[in-house]
Amino acid sequence: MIHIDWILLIAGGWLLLATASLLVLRATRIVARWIFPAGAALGLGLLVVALDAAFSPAEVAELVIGLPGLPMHLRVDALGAYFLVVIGVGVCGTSLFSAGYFRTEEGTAPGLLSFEYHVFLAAMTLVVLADDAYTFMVMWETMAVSSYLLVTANHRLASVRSAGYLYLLIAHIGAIALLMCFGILQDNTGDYRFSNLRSLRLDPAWSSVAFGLAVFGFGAKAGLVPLHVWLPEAHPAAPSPVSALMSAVMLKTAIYGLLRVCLDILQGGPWWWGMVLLALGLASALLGVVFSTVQTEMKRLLAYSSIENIGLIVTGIGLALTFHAYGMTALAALALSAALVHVLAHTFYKSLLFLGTGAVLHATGERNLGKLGGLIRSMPWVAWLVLAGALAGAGLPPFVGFISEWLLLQSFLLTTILPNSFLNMLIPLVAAAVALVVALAGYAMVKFFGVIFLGQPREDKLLQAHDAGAWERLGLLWFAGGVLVLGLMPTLLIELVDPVTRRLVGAGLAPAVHANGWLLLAPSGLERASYGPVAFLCGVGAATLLGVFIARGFFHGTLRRAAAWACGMAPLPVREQARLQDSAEGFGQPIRQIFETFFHVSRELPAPSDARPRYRVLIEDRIWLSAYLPIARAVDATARLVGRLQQGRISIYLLYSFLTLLVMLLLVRA
Amino acid sequence: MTLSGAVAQLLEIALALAGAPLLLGWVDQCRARLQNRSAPPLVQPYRVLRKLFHKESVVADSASPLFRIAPYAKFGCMTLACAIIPTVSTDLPLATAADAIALVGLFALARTFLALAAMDVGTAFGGMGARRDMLIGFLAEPALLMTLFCVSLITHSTSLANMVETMNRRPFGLEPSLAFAGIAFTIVSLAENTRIPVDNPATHLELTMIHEALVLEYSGRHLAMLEWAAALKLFAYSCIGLALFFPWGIAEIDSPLAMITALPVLVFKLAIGGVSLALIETISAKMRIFRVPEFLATAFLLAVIGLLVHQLLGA
Amino acid sequence: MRALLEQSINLYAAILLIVSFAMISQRRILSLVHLYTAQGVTLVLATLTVAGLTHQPDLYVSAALTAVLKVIVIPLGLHRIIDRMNVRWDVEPLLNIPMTMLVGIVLVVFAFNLAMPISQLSASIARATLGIALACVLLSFMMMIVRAKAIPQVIGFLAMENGLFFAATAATNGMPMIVELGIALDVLVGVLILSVFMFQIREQFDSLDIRHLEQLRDDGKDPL
Amino acid sequence: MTVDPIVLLALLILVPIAGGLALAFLGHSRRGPTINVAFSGLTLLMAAALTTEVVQGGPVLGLGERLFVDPLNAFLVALTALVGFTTALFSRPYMRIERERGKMTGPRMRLYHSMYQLFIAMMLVALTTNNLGVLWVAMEAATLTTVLLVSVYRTPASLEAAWKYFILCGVGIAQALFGTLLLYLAADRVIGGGEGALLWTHLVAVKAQLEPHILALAFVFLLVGYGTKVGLVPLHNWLPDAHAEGPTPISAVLSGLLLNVALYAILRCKVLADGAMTNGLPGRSMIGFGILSVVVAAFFLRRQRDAKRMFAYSSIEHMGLMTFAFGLGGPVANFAGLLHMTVHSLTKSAIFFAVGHAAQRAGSQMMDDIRGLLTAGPTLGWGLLLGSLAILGVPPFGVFTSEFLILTSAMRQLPWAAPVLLLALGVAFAAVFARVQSMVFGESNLPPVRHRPALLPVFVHLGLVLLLGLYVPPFLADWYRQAAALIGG
Repeated sequence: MIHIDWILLIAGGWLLLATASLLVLRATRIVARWIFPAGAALGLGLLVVALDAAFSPAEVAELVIGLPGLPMHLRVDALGAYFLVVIGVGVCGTSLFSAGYFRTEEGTAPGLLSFEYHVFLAAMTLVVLADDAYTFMVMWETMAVSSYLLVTANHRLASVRSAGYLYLLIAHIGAIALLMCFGILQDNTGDYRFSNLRSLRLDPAWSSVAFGLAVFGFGAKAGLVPLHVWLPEAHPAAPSPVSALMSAVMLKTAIYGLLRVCLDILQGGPWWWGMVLLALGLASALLGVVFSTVQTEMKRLLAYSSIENIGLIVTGIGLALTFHAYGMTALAALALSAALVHVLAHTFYKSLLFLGTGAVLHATGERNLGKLGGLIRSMPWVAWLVLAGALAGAGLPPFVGFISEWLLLQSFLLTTILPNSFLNMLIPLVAAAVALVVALAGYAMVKFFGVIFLGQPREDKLLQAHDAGAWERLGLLWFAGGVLVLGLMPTLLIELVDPVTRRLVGAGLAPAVHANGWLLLAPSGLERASYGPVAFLCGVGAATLLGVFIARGFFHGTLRRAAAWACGMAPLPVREQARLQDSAEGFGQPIRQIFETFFHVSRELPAPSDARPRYRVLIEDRIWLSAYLPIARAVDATARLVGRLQQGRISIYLLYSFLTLLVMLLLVRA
Repeated sequence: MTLSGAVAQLLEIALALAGAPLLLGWVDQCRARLQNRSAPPLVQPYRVLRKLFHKESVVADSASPLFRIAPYAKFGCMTLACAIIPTVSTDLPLATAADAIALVGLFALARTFLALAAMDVGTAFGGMGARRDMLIGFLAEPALLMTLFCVSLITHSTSLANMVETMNRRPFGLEPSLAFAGIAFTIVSLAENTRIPVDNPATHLELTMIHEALVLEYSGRHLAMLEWAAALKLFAYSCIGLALFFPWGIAEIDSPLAMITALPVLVFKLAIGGVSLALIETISAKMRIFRVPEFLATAFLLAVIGLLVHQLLGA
Repeated sequence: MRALLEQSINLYAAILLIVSFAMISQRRILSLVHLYTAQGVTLVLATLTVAGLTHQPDLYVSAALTAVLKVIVIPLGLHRIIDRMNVRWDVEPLLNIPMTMLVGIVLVVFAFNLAMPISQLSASIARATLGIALACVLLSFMMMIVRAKAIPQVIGFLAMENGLFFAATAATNGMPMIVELGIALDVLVGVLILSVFMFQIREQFDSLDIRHLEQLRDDGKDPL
Repeated sequence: MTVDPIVLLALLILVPIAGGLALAFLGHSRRGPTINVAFSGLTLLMAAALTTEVVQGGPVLGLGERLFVDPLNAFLVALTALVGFTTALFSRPYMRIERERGKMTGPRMRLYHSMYQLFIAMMLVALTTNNLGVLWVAMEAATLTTVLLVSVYRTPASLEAAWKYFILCGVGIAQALFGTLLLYLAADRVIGGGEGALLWTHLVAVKAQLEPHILALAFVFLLVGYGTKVGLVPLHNWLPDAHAEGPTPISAVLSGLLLNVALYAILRCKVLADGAMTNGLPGRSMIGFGILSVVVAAFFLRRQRDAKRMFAYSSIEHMGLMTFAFGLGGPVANFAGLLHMTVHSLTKSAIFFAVGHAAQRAGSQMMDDIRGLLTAGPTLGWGLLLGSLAILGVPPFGVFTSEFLILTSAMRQLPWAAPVLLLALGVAFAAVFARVQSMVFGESNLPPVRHRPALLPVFVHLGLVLLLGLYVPPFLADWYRQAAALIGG
């Protein structure tokens, strides 16, 4: 059997599991112990098959179902296979975690959740496989609806409902844009196969319109500014494994779509396409990271961080498009590789972080950062594994997050002179912004990890928190292992993305990387730049051991446990001391002050005379206030105007008919 | 990896470990002289380290293992940083493991560890110190990266050894972008090494502390490791600055013997650098913490302007 | 004789038009019913004339149907309704009468203009009648718009139907029988339903003023 | 089977007429609703047999050329019979509850059931007749039956709705008669007088010779006339009132069947007009009406508080979309328009079933009073949720399929129109989904009812729609293609 059959079999397997879980609607044990692990196994299978398919020639298949004359066409090529790897990775770990996670009902029967979950998995897989516009759209929207249903699992909460609504609305509007995009791409041929779309040569103006629509449509799904508003609402509302899947995998399907349309179907375009993506990407990255530092809810923090990461990925794609437009294939390959590596890297660490929040949520029932703290002592497994994710999220070596950051900065730096002076001036600025974003991501991650896991527990109930169960640990370990192992072996990643970049921009990094062995990453020659994570880790490790050796070996100080120093005052009770710690708001305060223009802040400050002082600060998104609300108001105002048509008076209605008739007659006469 | 490379690498590490406290002592001495105080001896930092190593370490009850690992991790990071920065030779086997970007990442890693450790105990000052340190870090880090990029653009490389070599070899010429980068780098170094005007390493007033607040809970050998690591960091920064902006006198691959001559040149350059640092610290006053972001943003902007100038002049 | 008959059709057409105008200007309901009856009579005459000219037996049946329905049954029914409901009083049109007349004239011009090219093509005996029939339809339509009571509105509706019928007989020499029958049946059932309706409306609203029938609407306050 | 298709055809019409007569006497009995189901089922059987015959044996012409079935109307006949049957199924417990609650009385039940059958009969006559005049008569008769059905509760609101419905559609249909007349006038010149001049099979044979001037005028009257019944903006004003105030099964058949049949009438006329005219006026005017309907209806959706009224506006929107598709013409758009007819009928009637039952349980059609359907009755909640998603054009349901085809073909043929339509679809989505979500989710406030609701039709319809979204069976596809070709594809 060839790869595509296996992949279809796996997707079918998920659908089968979905159906099976409908049969055991309320049997939590069966769903948790059998169905989710089986789903995870299929995810692993997908990963294996996709890894093999990535290095094989493209394969096509046709299903019997579909439109008349347009059966569903499927195809797996290097690009698709890469994203199937992403899906496989995400699903495998998340399903393992879910096996332990869904022990109690989340507002919806476990069987139903499992149904929606597995349909969601199959839809994502088929989105990547789709080889015609119809199949793509069907799967795309199935993915959206199934994830919507997962988001609204706990629909008894009003906040969850409104989050779900916003999500599906923006997803649908995005899908509408995609529909128009495909409408343009098919160019009146009525043939929606991608192979046909690829072969058509569109008028440049039309292809730019199609590009714009694709950016809008995929941007809405990926959470690009200013279409990001659903993301920080929906991700916190969903059960944590679902947040993990949505953030780590589903957003990537939008990236896949963007690449498929811009670089595969349209085969690149004028240089300013890249600039558009670059600008949107950077805006998202900056806005995402700044907002994530000031959040006080852990999953919202991560959701904003996802916006940031998507922004970085799109920045990389934008750069690749620009280089591609100027025929600089090597540089385009570098930038694209950076983006693609980041796709996988983000999948690993963001899943890890979201699943970590899931474990915390289960153990404490608390999602507000202001009421967490000190969990490293009661939940060591989760804490240490999440630490790996947080460090990767901060873009620190030797974890996987650093690889993509490194590649991206390299592609900026190695920019030789572009034939456009404007761009030449722009590139350094962009590089600076990227550097700033990455540094701020570190800030956010320190806040995330520090406030949840370190310090004193801010609530008494946190002392009773229990560590994650075996299945959950397994899921976390899968991702944490990936974060570290891939961080140490970036050459594996380069191998994996090489066929993709070759396919899309006509060059790959693998040969350059091969030249220096698998330990060293040097995409453009050793003398220009190199990064050897294994040596790096060994270096740090050896030096640290050296420090320990010096400290322990030569000198003989003893170690004593004592209460923390209380600035000379009598030691406070633990409870009081916990309240003295920096709160989540406090930790974000400097950023809030520096980037004040980003936010719409409303404060409620206590007066000196208040007997029970209250401090409240509400941070809102300016884009929400200045773009979305006016649009909503405009729609309502139009609706009010239109509503006047229906006055209830039959004479008026007759007049409409009469005038319509007259106008039509006049038209005929003319 | 050649034998001479290995020797140079070991020599560099040894030099850094041994010499870093000396540099700190030299700066302190100069500053005391400039401020008309009686100067401590040059080996004062060594004495402090020795004293700390002999004291008992008191660890807070609530501290997790992270708290105890952090000092060593920071020490390890700084040692590696010193190992990959070409001080006396550019033929360094470890240099391929990390280029300029990874170097910045290395500093960030150390900072993150320390900030997390400071939050671990759960005291008011630990968290405050962590927050302030990360605040400085998020501005200083991109600024540092940008200054390094200024040089990278000239040398078409981000490999430190290669950058230094190229800077060393190129014919002497005025490079305006480097001037911007140099100023930016100075500012960043001051901030990163907790010197006045950003932070006062000698302060004991909790509310103004940054670095001291981070290490408030540490004592004994852990504090010693941190102090040593801080000295290493100052050494590393000084060396990068000197190597990139005043690269003359560093030994290259093809002339291993030049290392012998490189050492005195380095000592000389460090001495001059120490004096200038002391001078800056003497003539400026510590600024309020809220001014620090502006100060660092200036550095960031200067570095970016440096990049732009480089592009504009069409290097 | 034949020429005279042909011309007489044009005469009937003119009468229809005049009656339509009279309906627009008439305030009293009872007079409206009378005018409607007059329209019916004119139609019967016109149908008979066309039947005589074209020798179509269908048209005689049609004329008989019209006579029964539009001259006898419907006017009688309307009279009964008016008696039973006691709604003889004058109606207040929504647009004042001179204005309505002016608009009516414009409509007539428009209808003639519209029908001109068709009339020239028409093979039937009375080609000019199509324009007049169209004008009658439009005038009745307008009457329905401006009347505020149920009965005048219904009469407007019936008058419009008359205009159509006239177009069918005069301009096309009669539609196929099955269609004619169907139409007649529909009109009959429709009038029956209408009268039942009017009683129910009156029962529910205590009046036949259709301004009471304005509760279902979408221009109220914002629903959200 | 060797039954003469003409017999089937005659039976198809006679069965519901007989049903109407029978139920006029039996409709109030306890078995009344069941008899209603039985007759509808019988009609469905006839329709199924007839369509099989047509699919296998080609078009059927009979009764002196008076009845005519080709692929175009055969599929509508099948659809009408199917929806008629499922609605009768739904209506059985629904009307029983209404009667127990005192909203219906014995005579009203008789009227209701009898008119229901007659309505179906008139729909079938309108569909199968070859005579455009009879088509008009049947449409008018269908209007009359539904007027009685809409007003069956005798509440002030239902009377008002029925009155408006009667007057507006009456006037509209009168214009259609004038159009038919003009058509006859034009045909008269070519074919000569008599019944032949109104037979569609004859007309279509000579369509190129018809006088374009008259045809243009005729088409305008026909479009405005039948367009009133289709619910095209700004002729739509009767539609939301009638849908909201009548019994729910009637809302279902109005949306699901009547509008389709009216559109069918326009299509038949358009074929003739297109044949005679070369300036593409019919297509363009249909495009205009279509866009206007979609856009205006979308904004109206935002203002609704009454569940049935909201879905009535949604019907206007979808009829607009179909009109647009047929206006666009071409094999793809026509195909999509026909498919959209099918899936819209099925989905919308399913939604009305679900909404009707929910409203019955809540005792109010106001959407603010309906909450937590998923908890109150999972099948009901899911039915409404999935139905709404389907009607909003979310795949894998069939509505998406047709919208996909319509909009993608519009994108290049009429680049300015597609964005407008899509914007309107976005607004519609936002408006409807906000309401549906609040009805479906949350804690339930609904008391249970005595009779088990017949929700099977909901899922049967949705299942068919889902099937059409993923797989159009080849025989059906061929059928659609032939039908699309018939209307000029």
